[in-house]
Amino acid sequence: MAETTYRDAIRGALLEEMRRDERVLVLGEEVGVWGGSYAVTRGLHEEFGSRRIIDTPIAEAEFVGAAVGMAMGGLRPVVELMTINFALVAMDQIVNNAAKIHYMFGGQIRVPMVMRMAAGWGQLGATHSQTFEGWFAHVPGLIVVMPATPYDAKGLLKSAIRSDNPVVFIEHSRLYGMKGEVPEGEYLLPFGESDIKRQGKDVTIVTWSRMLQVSLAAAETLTKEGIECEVIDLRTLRPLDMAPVFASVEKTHRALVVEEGWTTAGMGAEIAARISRERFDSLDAPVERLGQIEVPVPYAKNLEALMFPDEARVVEAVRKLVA
Amino acid sequence: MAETTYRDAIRGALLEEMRRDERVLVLGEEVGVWGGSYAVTRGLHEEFGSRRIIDTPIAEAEFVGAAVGMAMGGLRPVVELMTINFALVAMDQIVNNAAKIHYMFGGQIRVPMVMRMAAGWGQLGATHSQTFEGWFAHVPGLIVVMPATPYDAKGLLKSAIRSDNPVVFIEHSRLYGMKGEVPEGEYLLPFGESDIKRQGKDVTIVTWSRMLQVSLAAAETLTKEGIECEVIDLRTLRPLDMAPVFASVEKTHRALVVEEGWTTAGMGAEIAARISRERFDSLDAPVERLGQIEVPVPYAKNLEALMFPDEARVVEAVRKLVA
Amino acid sequence: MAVEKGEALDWYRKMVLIRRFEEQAEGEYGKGRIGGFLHLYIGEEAIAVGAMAALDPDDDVFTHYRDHGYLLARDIDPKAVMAELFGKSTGVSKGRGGSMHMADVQRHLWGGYAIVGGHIPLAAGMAFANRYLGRSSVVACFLGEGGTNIGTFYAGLNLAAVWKLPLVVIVENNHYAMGSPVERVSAVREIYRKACAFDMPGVQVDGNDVLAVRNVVRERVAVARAGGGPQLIEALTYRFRGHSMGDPQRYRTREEVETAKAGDPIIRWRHAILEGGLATEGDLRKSEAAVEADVDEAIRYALDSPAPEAGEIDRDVLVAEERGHG
Amino acid sequence: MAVEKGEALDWYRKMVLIRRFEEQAEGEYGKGRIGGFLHLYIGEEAIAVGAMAALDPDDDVFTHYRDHGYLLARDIDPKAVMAELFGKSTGVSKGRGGSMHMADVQRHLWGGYAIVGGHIPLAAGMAFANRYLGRSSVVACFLGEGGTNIGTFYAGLNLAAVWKLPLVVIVENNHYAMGSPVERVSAVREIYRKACAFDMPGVQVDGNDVLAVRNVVRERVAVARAGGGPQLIEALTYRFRGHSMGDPQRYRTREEVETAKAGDPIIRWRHAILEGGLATEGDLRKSEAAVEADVDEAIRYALDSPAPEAGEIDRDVLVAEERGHG
Ligand SMILES: Cc1ncc(C[n+]2csc(CCOP(=O)(O)OP(=O)(O)O)c2C)c(N)n1
Ligand SMILES: Cc1ncc(C[n+]2csc(CCOP(=O)(O)OP(=O)(O)O)c2C)c(N)n1
Ligand SMILES: [Mg+2]
Ligand SMILES: [Mg+2]
Repeated sequence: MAETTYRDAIRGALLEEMRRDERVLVLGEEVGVWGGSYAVTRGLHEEFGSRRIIDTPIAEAEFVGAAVGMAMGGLRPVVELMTINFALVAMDQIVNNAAKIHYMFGGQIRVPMVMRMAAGWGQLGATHSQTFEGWFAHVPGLIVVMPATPYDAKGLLKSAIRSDNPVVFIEHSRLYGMKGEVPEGEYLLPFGESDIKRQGKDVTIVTWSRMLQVSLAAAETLTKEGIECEVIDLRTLRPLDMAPVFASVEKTHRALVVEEGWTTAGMGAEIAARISRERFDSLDAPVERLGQIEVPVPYAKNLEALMFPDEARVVEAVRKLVA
Repeated sequence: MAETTYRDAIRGALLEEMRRDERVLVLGEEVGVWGGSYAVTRGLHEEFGSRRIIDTPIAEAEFVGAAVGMAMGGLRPVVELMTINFALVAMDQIVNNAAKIHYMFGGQIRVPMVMRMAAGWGQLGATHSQTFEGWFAHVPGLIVVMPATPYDAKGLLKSAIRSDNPVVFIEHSRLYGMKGEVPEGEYLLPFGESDIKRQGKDVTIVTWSRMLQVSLAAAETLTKEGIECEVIDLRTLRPLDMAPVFASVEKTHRALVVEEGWTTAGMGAEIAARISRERFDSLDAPVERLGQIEVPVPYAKNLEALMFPDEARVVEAVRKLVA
Repeated sequence: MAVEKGEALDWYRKMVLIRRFEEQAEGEYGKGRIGGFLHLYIGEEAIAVGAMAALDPDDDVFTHYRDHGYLLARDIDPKAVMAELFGKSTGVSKGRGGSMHMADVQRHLWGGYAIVGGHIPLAAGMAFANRYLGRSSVVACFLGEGGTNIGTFYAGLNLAAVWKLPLVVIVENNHYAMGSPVERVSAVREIYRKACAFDMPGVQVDGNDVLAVRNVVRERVAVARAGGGPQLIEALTYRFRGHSMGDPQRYRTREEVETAKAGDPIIRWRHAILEGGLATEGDLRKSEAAVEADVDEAIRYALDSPAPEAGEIDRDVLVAEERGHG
Repeated sequence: MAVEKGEALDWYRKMVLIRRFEEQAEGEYGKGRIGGFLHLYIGEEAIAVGAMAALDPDDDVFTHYRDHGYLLARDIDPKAVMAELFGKSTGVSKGRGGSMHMADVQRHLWGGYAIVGGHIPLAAGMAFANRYLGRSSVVACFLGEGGTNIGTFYAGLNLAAVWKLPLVVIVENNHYAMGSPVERVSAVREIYRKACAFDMPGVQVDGNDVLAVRNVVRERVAVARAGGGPQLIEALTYRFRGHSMGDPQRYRTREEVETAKAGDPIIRWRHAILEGGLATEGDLRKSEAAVEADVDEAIRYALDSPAPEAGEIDRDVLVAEERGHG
């Protein structure tokens, strides 16, 4: 095991898969010479050249659509969309083409592609601080991955590249620098397997992406108060593996969903609704949700700091839940 | 009171508001000479001419964006997007411009506009049979209306046109021919007031748009079996008025959400999560959700017929819920 | 004429096949056997037939939702096309796609696409894949003139031009997008001129002259195949029927339609064949009768075919993941 | 030179103001007082200043995220602009927008927009509103050359052309979109030529010559105002700094940047003024000193201003609905 950053884990997956399979290529704005706006693809252009690391014009709808066509034609494109906000420009291509082509033409065509994009924030303002994982998870025909650790990011990205399905792979800009253990050898992680990142008996926290780290930190604090949180990382939002969550709630009888996005009709609503239904008799308290304040994200640092769940807010929510 | 179709009620609202306020104008593909692809704007071009009823190129992102600019400039555009599916092309304009401009520029600018679009289906295939109300309801800065009756459609559209906010107004292609009572005189309906469309004591059905009609029909059948459903029409999904729902559940102790879209991370998830949380102690059974099968909508009539909740499925779900 | 007898007759047969197929489809729609939107290709047959004649069998084709004609011109079995309209499991898309979403990958026909302009980037991507994988195939992408006003058309062409892709974009200018005449929605009336913004060759052709279409497409395909980058062709034609079923056609006069019918591509090609002595009246009659029988058979086949089984509904949403590697 | 002394000095002052403002903003960013993305306008000052000089005060302006220069050129108080960068309640957008989202509606500056190309349709809509309401204002819309490859640029121009709107689109061609040189991402290098697809006038101007910019914009604005429809201007310039903070600039050489700096628009205008005898060295020095003081004051003001109150966070998400009519 070696310590690697989330960024390098993702780059490692790209490197390995590109070396392994000539059909894998990377395209997006500034993925080449620049090395990716979050430096994820740094070095790839040197190794693979402009044939396989392709800088695109600023035209998200078109280069995502082109990747769909490449996939149909036998390639395995990995598209980088810089940030998830720009996916709005390409939404029709993602939903009406990438997600539907396999089904609506009767299974004749496969669309093996990965759409990488970063969620995140940091005084970027309302148009540049969003996250829409619930939107993607809503759409049959897509696989939606949202890893929270270097280990998961690498193993899941490799699976995404080898998948014959369109995969929306959502990274987080504030995780790129995070370090974690990543084994030397090759490994792949399956979709649809939630992961218990911390065992506990008092409360089940269900979360994904950066909020996992926030939740783990909160759990650490709470353990000093004698509250043991079980923290479950969904890792993939579609397919969604609720089995470990249900099992956990049978033990803890209490659940909190922590998400970074707006709560209304978001991914957390789905989780809360399912737990409430499937473990109706196990619950000692209503399932709680913690998410973003329902306003566009403001620029001012002090206001932005109020927007997202942080350790203190998770701690407070858990305390209330067990009270 | 006169019997009017849903289509004519909507046209009536447009007519009245256009006569009342010179700043109101209608734009979209084929809204003029053609009279709208669902014949909603028929006759308006004759009365108001090409200055106020404006046919656009097939360029959803651009004409929605232009409407945002018109609204900023002091007009009150009503954009018709034909079907909600095409809104995917304009998603960036809706989310990053229409919804955010008022907030992110510090309240200096208002964006009083209405985006009309039809949900619906009828052997149109996967790209033309979707509904994304949950996506819009997820976004702060938007108002989301989804009327189920001619009366509500007219009153809410008039409010939408007079609102100083961007309103996503989702109609349903299979309701256009439906008749209902609409008063002669002018009236407006407020946003954020759910409406109890049928009183009952045994089960609360929460629904909106065309599924209201399906649910009411089911309730009619169930009454013969001695099961009395209270049917609540949300009418606006953002702002969302849950008070009547909560009050109802206190009485019935059981709730079913009926929606036309895919359930995962859809609007129904939000409703189910809220009821489960807010009426945790009142519920005698888990909140159930009924929605679309989670596949792209197939063309074949027999398959399509399996896709959406219908009267029989609602009846069955209620029976199970009270069993 | 630079066309052989066999070819000439084949084109004639295909154009008549499309015409007859569409007329019958209209009738079946009236009987409720076909549902949804149904966009007929009547009046525009020379474009699909001429263009397909210019393509190699493994060149790739993308089209919009007005797509039956392309499949038939591509020698895809009319039975499977009709069965798709009937929503049957024997349809080209197994009944899941319907009129607007038909594909036959065996014949390199990658689908009808129903979101205007949305398929142009796909076609560019396929062209990219062809070159990347060393295939010499060119991609032909069809759309209507109304579709040239949406962003994906322009930005897609730019992408294709920057990457110098082997792509031929063919715009069927039938003068209307639903009820919108070209000049109401496009700043330039001559669609081929839009190529100028991308330093791309742009040419116009009489889309009702099947030979002219074949020749122009052949020329452009050759340039694209030789590495000359994307090409834009505008084929002028006219839609004789409404946009889809139930179009009241308030946007044009009956006279205008009748005048346009004088340029019927089938009648024109019939004359050309007879004048050129490429076939006799008898040959043409025989061809027409054969087509008639083929379409009747297609309808019978579609009628007799089974609907998809209910259990099919959730097939092919995703390709099963190989879990072995976990 | 067709320019008065007062004007000449005013332009000089504004260019120096922008330069100094940006340099100081960069410094403040380094100190952590400004956050997020910060796109500096250094090297491109002549475009904003020349263009604003050609517009009437109630002409409307839309810009992209590299927007500080436009606000300053439009005589918007540097204090309020700096306060916005500091995220203070006294900022032009009350601290909610930041560097990329600045507006001052009083001055008809409708905002910086951070989604590339997304504001072009907005500008078209505003132009429509102006004409509809009988206002003679023209709309000026600025974007970068990289932004001319996205769909909203082309389809937005088409819409504006079809509707013959009083819109002047000004493309700042600073040769790079982040690290992408024009020729890698655009099929045509000369952006003004893209106008041909819309039968729209397209002209190129030396964007480092403030007077030339003023003249060309003035001419195009006059045509647009007179009903001549939308106009496209390409202004050639060069970005002296990185795209945003922390750009390693691997995509260009130091020599290239140094060469470009020889064409510094401020130095050029300084020379022109002195050569033309429009002002003395002393006048210019005085102006520079005044600017220096103004920017210092702006920073002090921004520092001293209060951050938005926490309670402000959910203000202005929606305009309160009048419920009386219910
Ligand atoms: C993005 C999008 N907007 C609107 C529509 C609805 N629509 C379907 S066909 C059509 C007209 C297209 O006209 P044209 O491109 O000229 O093709 P034609 O139908 O004439 O063959 C429209 C507006 C759509 N399918 N997709
Ligand atoms: C739709 C979209 N895609 C990507 C980005 C990220 N991005 C911000 S600025 C930029 C480059 C723009 O270059 P150009 O238009 O030339 O303007 P310049 O920065 O040179 O002034 C990119 C790719 C964005 N903001 N919006
Ligand atoms: Mg057409
Ligand atoms: Mg640039």
